[in-house]
Amino acid sequence: MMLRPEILISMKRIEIVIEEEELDNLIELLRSADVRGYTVIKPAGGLGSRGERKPDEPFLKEDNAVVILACEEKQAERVIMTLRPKLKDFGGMCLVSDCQWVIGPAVSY
Amino acid sequence: MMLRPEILISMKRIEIVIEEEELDNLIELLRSADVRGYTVIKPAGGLGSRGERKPDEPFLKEDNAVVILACEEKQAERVIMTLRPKLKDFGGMCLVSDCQWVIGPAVSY
Amino acid sequence: MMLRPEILISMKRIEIVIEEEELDNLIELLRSADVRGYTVIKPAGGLGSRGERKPDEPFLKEDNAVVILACEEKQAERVIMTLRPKLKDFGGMCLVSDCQWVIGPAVSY
Amino acid sequence: MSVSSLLVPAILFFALGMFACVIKSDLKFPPDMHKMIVIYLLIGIGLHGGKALSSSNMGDALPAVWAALAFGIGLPIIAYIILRVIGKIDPLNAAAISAHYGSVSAGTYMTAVAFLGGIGVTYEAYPVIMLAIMESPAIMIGLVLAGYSRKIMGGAQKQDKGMYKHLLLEAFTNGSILLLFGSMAIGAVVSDTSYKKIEPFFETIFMGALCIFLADMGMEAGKRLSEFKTVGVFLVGFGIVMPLIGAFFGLLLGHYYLGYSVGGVTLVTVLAASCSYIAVPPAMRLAIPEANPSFYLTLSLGCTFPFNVVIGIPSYYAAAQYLAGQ
Amino acid sequence: MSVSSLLVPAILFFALGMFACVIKSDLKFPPDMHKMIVIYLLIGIGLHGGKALSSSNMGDALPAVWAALAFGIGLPIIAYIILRVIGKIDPLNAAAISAHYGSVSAGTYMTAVAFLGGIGVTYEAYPVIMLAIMESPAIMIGLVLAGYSRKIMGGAQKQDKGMYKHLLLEAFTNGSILLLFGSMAIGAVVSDTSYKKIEPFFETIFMGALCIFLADMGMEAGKRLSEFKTVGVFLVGFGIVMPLIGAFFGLLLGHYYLGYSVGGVTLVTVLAASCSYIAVPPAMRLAIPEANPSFYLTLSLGCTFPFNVVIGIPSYYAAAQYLAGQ
Amino acid sequence: MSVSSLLVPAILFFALGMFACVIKSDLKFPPDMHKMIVIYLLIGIGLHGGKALSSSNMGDALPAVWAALAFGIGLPIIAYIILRVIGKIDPLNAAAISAHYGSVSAGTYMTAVAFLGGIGVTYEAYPVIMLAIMESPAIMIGLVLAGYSRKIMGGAQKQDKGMYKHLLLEAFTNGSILLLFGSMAIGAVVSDTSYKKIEPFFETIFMGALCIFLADMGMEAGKRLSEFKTVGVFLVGFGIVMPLIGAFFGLLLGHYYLGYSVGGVTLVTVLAASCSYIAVPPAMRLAIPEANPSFYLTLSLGCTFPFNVVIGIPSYYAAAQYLAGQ
Ligand SMILES: Nc1ncnc2c1ncn2[C@@H]1O[C@H](COP(=O)(O)O)[C@@H](O)[C@H]1O
Ligand SMILES: Nc1ncnc2c1ncn2[C@@H]1O[C@H](COP(=O)(O)O)[C@@H](O)[C@H]1O
Ligand SMILES: Nc1ncnc2c1ncn2[C@@H]1O[C@H](COP(=O)(O)O)[C@@H](O)[C@H]1O
Ligand code: NA
Ligand code: NA
Ligand code: NA
Repeated sequence: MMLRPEILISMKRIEIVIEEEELDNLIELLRSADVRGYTVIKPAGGLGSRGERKPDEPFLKEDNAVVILACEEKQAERVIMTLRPKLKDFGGMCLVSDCQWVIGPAVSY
Repeated sequence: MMLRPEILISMKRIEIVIEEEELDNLIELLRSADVRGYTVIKPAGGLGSRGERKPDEPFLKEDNAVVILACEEKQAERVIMTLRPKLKDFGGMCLVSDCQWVIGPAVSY
Repeated sequence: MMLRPEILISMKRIEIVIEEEELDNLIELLRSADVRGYTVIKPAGGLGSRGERKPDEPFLKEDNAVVILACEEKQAERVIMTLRPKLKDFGGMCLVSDCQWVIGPAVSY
Repeated sequence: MSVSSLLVPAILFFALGMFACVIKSDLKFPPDMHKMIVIYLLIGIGLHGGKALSSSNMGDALPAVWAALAFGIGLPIIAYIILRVIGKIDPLNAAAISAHYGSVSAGTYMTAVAFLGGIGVTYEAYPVIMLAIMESPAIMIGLVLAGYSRKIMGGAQKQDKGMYKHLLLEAFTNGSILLLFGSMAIGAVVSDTSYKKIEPFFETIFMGALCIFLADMGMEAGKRLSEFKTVGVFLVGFGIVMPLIGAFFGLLLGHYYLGYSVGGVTLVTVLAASCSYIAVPPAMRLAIPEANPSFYLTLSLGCTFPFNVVIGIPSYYAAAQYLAGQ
Repeated sequence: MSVSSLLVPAILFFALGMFACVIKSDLKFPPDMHKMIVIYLLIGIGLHGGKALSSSNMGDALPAVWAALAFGIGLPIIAYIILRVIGKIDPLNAAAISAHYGSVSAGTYMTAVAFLGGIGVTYEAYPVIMLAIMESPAIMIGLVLAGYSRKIMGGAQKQDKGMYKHLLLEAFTNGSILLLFGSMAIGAVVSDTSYKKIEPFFETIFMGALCIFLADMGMEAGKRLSEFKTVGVFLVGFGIVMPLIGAFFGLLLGHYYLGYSVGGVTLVTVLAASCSYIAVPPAMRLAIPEANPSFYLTLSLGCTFPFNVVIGIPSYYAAAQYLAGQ
Repeated sequence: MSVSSLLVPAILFFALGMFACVIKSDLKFPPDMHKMIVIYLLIGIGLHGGKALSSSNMGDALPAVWAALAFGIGLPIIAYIILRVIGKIDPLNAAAISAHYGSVSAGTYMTAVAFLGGIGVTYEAYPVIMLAIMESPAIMIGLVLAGYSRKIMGGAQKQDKGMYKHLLLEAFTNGSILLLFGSMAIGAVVSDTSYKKIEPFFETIFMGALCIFLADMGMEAGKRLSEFKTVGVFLVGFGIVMPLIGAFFGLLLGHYYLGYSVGGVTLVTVLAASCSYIAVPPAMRLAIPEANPSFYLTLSLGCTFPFNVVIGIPSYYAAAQYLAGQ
């Protein structure tokens, strides 16, 4: 990207998918790791090791929630280290990738 | 990232946006490519080559669905090769990017 | 990725989270930057510099919208330059990352 | 006809919704609420119609069917000619818009029923059949006009056959049409005792629920007002003149061919004057993706619907009275 | 019993929903609509039951409680044995399916109430207690059968205690059960004057709202028809035979042990013959994640529910009449 | 006043909702259901009020308007002083909380109407005007208090004028207020014949729908109970004492200034004692983003609303009776 560092900061993007019931626990955990910004999308459906989940299916009451958070690399490591012991219980998935934060909005990472 | 390979696995993240009506066909296709995990978010709106779609607009009944899936590179190639011949019909978009899977949840890729 | 350039094009993925009320303004801005494709997911919740937002909370009426758009690098710079002066007002976040567009669907970027 | 006949609650709620939109109020009904009320109203209208039909002579319904087909086929062709010849609208947009005017608006029909009820006028059972019938031919005529348009544009016949089949099927399996026909059939076969049990839900509270629906429609109409600029003066005018043309034929057929009472003629006129926003828009979106949806939605929701609801219905009623020599 | 008794609107709307699904109509009710109507119907049924109970002798309700527990515990065990011995179904799927047959379907119960109302038959106040009671023991028996299945499979007792506790709690804090019990309690304590004020909403329009619910259930049932292949002939057959076995015990207990009228025996039979799709499926999904949900949902929604609604209810009524010597 | 007057179904459903939340039941109403019932109830209350007003002397309504303004302006100032002087609450949170107490709770008002209806007490038509009026001044006083707070905090007047204009506009274009005023106007102008047609939906089934709303509010209140810790003892106490202070002024103005009947005084007292959770929270969120929403939402939904619904209403009624010397 030709854009200068006054415009973009290199950061990490963490994307977590878990069952909706665990969302409160996950958010509490994120807060305990001093996360200051995240985005939640729900309900989401999907397929995973525990079978299919469909928000349209009114009889099984199983949904997922997607949590996206952008933070600096140091903070990302901390978040991942905080999450790791619980990931087995949460199930779902947790992805990390590189991204660049466009400077402008109030700092919330 | 300073995290060790016991914690992170390099993987591909595929993100597909198509009209909701085609979702069942897409999922069947993904299953035929042995995909073992994906996440679906719907309804979504958007703009594309076929104009605007708004879930709030009750008169046109046009929505999109977003499908996100993480898998190993080999599997990603297979998925893309399976999808390719149908992408023209599906419309929308299909993006691939690099990501890292945080080890912990049951393997569903 | 072992896939050839006939199959994949290198592009940028821009991901914006703002409050739902500003969505129309954002989309107008994107259009003024000649964006020809984007995807909108709403409502979304989250935490940011202005506190928590929950679509489930019927008493505060505060939601976020997530906008994802894929475009070529040149166009991405243009989008970011168009957005920048308004990002402070919009709040939320704006991330840029690398991705690859799988050739097939009609060109809408 | 006094001013007070305009003060039907349903129409006032429509005005309230439009007002909310115009003053940019944050009033917003949940999108699912719209869908739910539409489902409820369609079933209610169907049951009521079916019940009325079951006590009418079914043979007498045939002229209504012919009239419905005449409207469904004739009005789009008239609309297409006007749009092409006078308006110089491009063929595909003209085709898409025209199809809407062959069809009907259940909301306008229900408002007319509320209007007649408010002034104590009775009507025949047959117009509801026309309501159920008219969506399908309009979609098919839309397909024909689109095919014709593509031919005169010299373009390749890009439309694949699969899509044609899909749309023909859709004209009959469409959820709203099915709901209307299905409830009509149910209303026709159930016993009076059974009907009595569901009457409180589908009839007694119907007019109140209609108010909420019309408040919502008022907001939808209001949203379209801002698109009058993009649509242009000619089309906005067309959105008001075309229902009058439809009404003209509606009055003629209703009075002379069908020979209905003042109430019945009013309903037939409303059907001919109204234009679809339920089944036809998504069908045209699919059949003629090149056409601009904001054209036909703005005309249908922003011009013709408000015009019919606020001005049309009482005028058509007055005209029907005049014809009947009252 | 004439054919016309089948023409209950609720049942016809169920058929309409199934038909819409079979012809692949795009008819779709918003998912929240389903949830809202279920909430409304459960409260309505509870209030009505509570009111009726408040004017009955509570001591006389005890036999109904015993019968409910007998069904809740006995029927799953019978179902499990049939599935294992005759069907050779694997233990965990057998356990999950069985649990559903110990429980009841509020939708079937309400359809039966509509059916009896349509032909003017009265019934006792007690069956509604059974309706409220029967979900919980079925969930617990499901847990026991799952534990037993895991043991005979020789697998490690993977189930952690936390989950057991969670599910036991769930059997009592389950939203639907709570709503039913809570409204029953409210119906029992409020004064007649107060009840009169809420009666129009919860009773007068109830039967109409039930029609919309059943149209929705018809679509849900229709969706499952396509999974008959994956489920297999034996299980589809089981989904029709098992309600008949339940009905057999329902008739016996209803007539000989409880001594109810024809209407009451019909309701008891319907409870015994019906199978849950509200509280048990999510509980089994959690308790026996190894079981395939499409098995129990297809059986419950695609076989047993339609069978009971369309064929079962009138047959059980006829059988109850026969037993009563009418 | 007997215990049975507490057994109003609406209040019992509120208790049921709270109970479900306290025992951590998975009972959950769809969020859209909440919005839809609020829309329905506001329209119903408006229509009913408008109809009642149309047959009252509009000149006599003026004192009610003055009383509403007095409450809307006076109560937040009293609340602010208490919070600042006694509670040592920081200025901005104090301002945000205070604004809520100048406004009213339509839910509490409707529960009071249900309560009076349940014991057969009549009331004047004017309190509904106060209900419609009181949200707007409260929002404006909130803005003034916020401005004052910012000044005494010595901070820069960060508030930009655009936002002030936006909020002033919002105080009048707010969806709920518009719906209430709009339906009041519609109720006032439509003919009796027309009104009769929509009465079954908006009046006859109103009290039942209110029960579902209150069950939902009970769950919302229950959710807030867990935040009593963070809010602290003083504020929780304030959430119970402040409605009593409001009630005191309500009784005085209702009885001595307005001279209403026992029913009317009860309603005026309820308005003065209640606190907003519809229009004010989002306005304060925007106007005073520094304030903690969980403070005012917990006070409004978790303390004051339950207190008023369960204890307040019957007490205010008893006090009104005492004043009237009955
Ligand atoms: N490989 C994957 N790619 C995308 N989403 C996944 C993947 N694996 C799991 N998920 C999501 O995580 C949810 C829970 O996964 P699980 O706990 O494995 O059943 C699934 O329903 C999916 O939405
Ligand atoms: N460049 C893009 N970036 C993000 N989303 C896109 C893009 N192009 C298309 N889409 C999404 O794909 C949907 C269908 O696209 P299309 O088939 O091109 O109309 C659109 O409504 C968008 O939601
Ligand atoms: N670091 C972040 N990561 C993910 N989402 C964020 C982040 N910061 C802000 N957001 C989203 O942007 C919304 C508005 O942010 P703000 O304007 O800072 O309150 C929040 O509610 C979040 O959904
Ligand atoms: Na027409
Ligand atoms: Na059973
Ligand atoms: Na107050």
